[in-house]
Amino acid sequence: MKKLFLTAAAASLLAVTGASAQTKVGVLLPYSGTYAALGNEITLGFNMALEEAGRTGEFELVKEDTEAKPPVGLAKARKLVLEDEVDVIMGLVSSGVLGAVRDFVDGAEVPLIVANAGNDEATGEACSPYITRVSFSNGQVSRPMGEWLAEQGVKTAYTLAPDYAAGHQMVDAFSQKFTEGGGEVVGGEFTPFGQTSDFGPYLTNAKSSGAEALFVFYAGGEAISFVKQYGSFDLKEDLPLYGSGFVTSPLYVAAEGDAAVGVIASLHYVPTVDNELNTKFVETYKAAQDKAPSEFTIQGYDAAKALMAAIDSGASDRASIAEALRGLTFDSPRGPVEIDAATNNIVQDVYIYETVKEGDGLTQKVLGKIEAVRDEPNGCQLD
Amino acid sequence: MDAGFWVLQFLNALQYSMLLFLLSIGLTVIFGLLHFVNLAHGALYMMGAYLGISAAALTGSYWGAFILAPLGVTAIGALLYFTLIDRLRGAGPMNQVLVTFGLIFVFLDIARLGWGDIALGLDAPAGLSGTSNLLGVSYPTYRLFIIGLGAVVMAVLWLVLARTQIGAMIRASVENGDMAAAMGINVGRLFFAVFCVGCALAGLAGVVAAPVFSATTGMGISILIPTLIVVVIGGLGSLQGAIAGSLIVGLIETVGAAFLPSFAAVASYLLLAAILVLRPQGLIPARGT
Amino acid sequence: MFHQTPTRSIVLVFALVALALYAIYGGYFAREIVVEIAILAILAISIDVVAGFGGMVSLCHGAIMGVSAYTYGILTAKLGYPALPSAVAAIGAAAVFGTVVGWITARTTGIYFIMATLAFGQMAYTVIFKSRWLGGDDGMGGLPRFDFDWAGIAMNKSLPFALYALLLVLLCYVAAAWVMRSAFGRTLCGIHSNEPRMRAIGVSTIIHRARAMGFSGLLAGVAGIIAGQHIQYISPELLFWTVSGEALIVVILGGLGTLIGPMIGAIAFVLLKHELSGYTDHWHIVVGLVLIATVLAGGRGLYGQIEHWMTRRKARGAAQNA
Amino acid sequence: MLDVHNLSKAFGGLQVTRNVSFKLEQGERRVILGPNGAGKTTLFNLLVGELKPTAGDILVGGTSISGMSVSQRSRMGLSRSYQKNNLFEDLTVRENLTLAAAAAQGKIAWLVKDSFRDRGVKEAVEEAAELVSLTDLLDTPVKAASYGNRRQLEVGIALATRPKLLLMDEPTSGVGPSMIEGFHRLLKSLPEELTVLIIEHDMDLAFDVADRITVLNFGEVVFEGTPDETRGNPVVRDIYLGDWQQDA
Repeated sequence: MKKLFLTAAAASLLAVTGASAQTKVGVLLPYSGTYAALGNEITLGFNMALEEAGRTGEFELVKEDTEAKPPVGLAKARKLVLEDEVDVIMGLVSSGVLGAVRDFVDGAEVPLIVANAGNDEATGEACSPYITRVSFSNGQVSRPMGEWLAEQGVKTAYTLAPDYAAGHQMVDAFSQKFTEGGGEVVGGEFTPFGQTSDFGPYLTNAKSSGAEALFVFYAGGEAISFVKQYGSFDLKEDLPLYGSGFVTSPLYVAAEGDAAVGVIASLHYVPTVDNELNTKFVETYKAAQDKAPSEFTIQGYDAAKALMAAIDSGASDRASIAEALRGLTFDSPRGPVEIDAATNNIVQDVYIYETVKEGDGLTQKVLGKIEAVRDEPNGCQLD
Repeated sequence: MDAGFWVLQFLNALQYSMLLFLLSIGLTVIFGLLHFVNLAHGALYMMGAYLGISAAALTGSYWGAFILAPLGVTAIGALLYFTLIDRLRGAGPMNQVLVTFGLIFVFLDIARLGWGDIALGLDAPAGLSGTSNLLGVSYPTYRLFIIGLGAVVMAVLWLVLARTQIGAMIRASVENGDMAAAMGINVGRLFFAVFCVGCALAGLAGVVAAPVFSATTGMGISILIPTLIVVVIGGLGSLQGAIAGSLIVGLIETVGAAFLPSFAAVASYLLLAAILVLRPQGLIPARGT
Repeated sequence: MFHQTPTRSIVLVFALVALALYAIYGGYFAREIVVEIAILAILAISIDVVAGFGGMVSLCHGAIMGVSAYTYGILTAKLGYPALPSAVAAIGAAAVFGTVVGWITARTTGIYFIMATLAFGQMAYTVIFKSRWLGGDDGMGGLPRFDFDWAGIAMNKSLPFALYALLLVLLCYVAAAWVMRSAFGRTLCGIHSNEPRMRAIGVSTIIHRARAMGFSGLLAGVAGIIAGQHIQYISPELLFWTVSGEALIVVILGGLGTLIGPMIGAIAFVLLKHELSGYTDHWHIVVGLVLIATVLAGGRGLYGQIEHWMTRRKARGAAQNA
Repeated sequence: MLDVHNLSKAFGGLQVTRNVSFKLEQGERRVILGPNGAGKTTLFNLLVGELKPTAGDILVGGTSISGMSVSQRSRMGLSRSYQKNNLFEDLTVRENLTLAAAAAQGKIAWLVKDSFRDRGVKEAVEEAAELVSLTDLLDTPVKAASYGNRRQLEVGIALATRPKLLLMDEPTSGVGPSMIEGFHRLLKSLPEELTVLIIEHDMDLAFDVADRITVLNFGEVVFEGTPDETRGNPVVRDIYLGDWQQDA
């Protein structure tokens, strides 16, 4: 009896100290609208990492829905900081929302762990000691594709992407490296973002351009529509499709079906990356979700990894968490990663992969790996 | 740019026009007869796509979806007719607009709850999945199927309206509802039948569009505006108007997208505004003036 | 015909005081809600002016509000002009935009007017959506709030800003009420009631309706300024036709043609939305059902229904006394 | 005062007004007679601008008003009442009259001042209400008013604008004998300088108030003259007065 009592007391004592050390995390993601699925996937990955480490009790999560709309995202960011007084914010799917909250989190000195949004300037000219990105930058993902494609001896390419910040950055980065490698971008178009359902006219333009390859960036529902329509036009022979890897993301490649087969794209993570950590990660995920994880899962997962690492290094408040994240290195299922001390952007391997058939489903065959891709500071001065 | 390019872009425009036609014909005839503006028509199109995806999964065939989805949407339409539409016929345009605007919200969340947030694809049937050669270009067979289907529906509706007794009744009722009732036409039953056909066509458009555009929760709202533009440009209540309007809007949006993307988006609104101001009855009005 | 009845005055004061108290004692989140209510209330009042009194159901008021917000954003964030004159210019731009759209669309009525306003609103939306200079779909940030530091008021704090928004609601209500019971408002009601006869007694109804859209645009412009200053970030979303649709819902929910109804509607709508979104991401379905129920229940709305009961009771009382 | 010059109107191939010409002096009371379908109401619609003529001209006080809109003509002093009540149905009698009085006095666009409290407007309203015997019913909602009262209000709205030229389209249509009597008195009590053009079917009333009478048939003026001349004219008798004699 006495012993039991003591144990209970110890447990409650533990709980108390646990509570006092609890880190309050604002989770700022789209849970409705175009990118709701991405928000859910990132949340899943984040929780998975906490559970794996058995540290769910250390973190209190406050979830807010950005609806993938910049003004809503900024309003919710303010709410998290001013009302909930979170220690750190994790999330952000769309570049637009990141652009909107950037000045606020920088001014309020709240660390923000970006788990998707890839706009280059957030870790470039508009970088902040409080903004750390564990996902990717648009340029980081697309440059390797330009390089790789030029190396394959492809001379001309046509580009298509949605007409918003990320679309432009993806295409610009690709074009720059492709041109440097000796290729030529013979034409391209930016389609109205979120309002284009019929890509037929654009595909027809691309075909008539006579280019050898088609490079595109699309995400979410647009990616599905685009790839399926590309498939229906039977262009695989004349105009093979290359992309920034989101276009055939494992998250929705099933909906794209056979049309996605043979598409080659570059991405910072695919479930078939061959390393021990990833094998375990994929197994755990598949056991729970009955499907393969995606780059979004890993981004959420690594956001939690990075946060835990920062706390383990002794960080406890906003300033120290931000400071501890900088320069952090750890092993992720996607390979070794590092938070670049110069920009706070992640440094990681980028994979060139092809979507191939495997049994009834589709899988990703890794064709090449560009190691430790690091963004130039691009005007970023953290100190 | 060679001739093949133009043929392709023309086919692209035609394919989009036919989808717009399937949607606008229901909307316009319902307006012509019932004087009812159904903003939820786009939502029915979305339901057609989602029901089609489920029906295809259930029956294992696209053709199962092709039959079942329009029927399912018709059932939804019938339910709406008895619960809301019939009651609101005399309630004025504002109340109609508001209630059907509310329905958009309801259907949006029903789709999210039922099918989730990720866009869903539907595979074209095996026989229609490749490309075909036509006029010297190779074009997706499925898109040709859409064009053909639109043409068939157009022809059937034309025949029904021009040659059959039901058609004559519909035309008489659009022309003058009171007189039609006085002539002994069972207006209530006629309205219901026409409303159901309109819903079925919206559902058909949805299931037919799914293999091309995939099904998303936003598809209903984004198709609604072009459809309304078609209906108003053509003339509310007019079959010929819906045909003309679909072709015009389809051409403007497709050819515009290919050449002047920034202008194309505004072009159809400009056209709509010009029509409303200069010729509010539409290009081919249902009633003689 | 509009009458500022004692009931309306009492409800107005009560609602504003309640919102102010909520803002003062409710903390940050409450203040955010109060500002959101204020923006929606002003937009709804501005729609009530044209829809409730002029019979012009507009689906371009979101766009008018957006024109104001974007003009303010361009003048301040892009061109660096001071906030106060920029706000005045932005509200002016909204009024001009409203007048022009009104003048073109006033030739149409009923469903055609709804469609015509939809077309012009969407045109404005598309132009801004397409403009890279204005940030396109991503929107633009850096919109300043007014600087009242000289008066010891820190507008960057949430409480002063919430109270400022409430003050603007009061001003807009008073302006709308005043204009609706002026000769201008009386004439507008006459046009709503019987436009051909108004022409026959000498009123240029198209010009009058265009002016009504202009005045309504001015109020919507004020809503746009608060919207821009509140989050200090704007996106084309603001101009999309469904924003007008939602504001119209608010008008109907509260009571069309009462001016105070839209305010009650805005309070009910925003609170409902926030309560529901706490439980589910699918709050739209409830909003849709509530809207349908409101219209089916006779379309008088929350406040309109209360007023209806009151007049009925009064009438019954009078009949008994007689 | 009013000079109608070769006015014609055709709907498609159907000629409803043919070369109508007549002149009204200031203060004149003119009655227009003619069988149903003679084009009387069409003539009114042409005069106030609700229809555009195919040919011809209308002059008021020497200036052509053909190019003017309905509202411009009203502001020139033309005012009409309708054969079918054309009222502000959801308002009260007073509100109906006030809208008309305020519009005529140009008090429509004040943003602050209430036209309903304007003295000039109130006077015009009371005056018009007095003329059409609605003083006691000013605060009655139109919906609750009797048909006869609504006919009175129809004329009252036209009068509240204090017109120079008043066009009345069958003010007594559908009302009982006692009310016809009332209109009779009303016509007699109108200010002398007011020019009045009336379409009227009640012959006693017409012959009593008219200075001159114009008879229309198939859109054409077939006769114009004093009441006495009209009674004696065989053409008029043929096409129209047969009915009257039977009635009498």
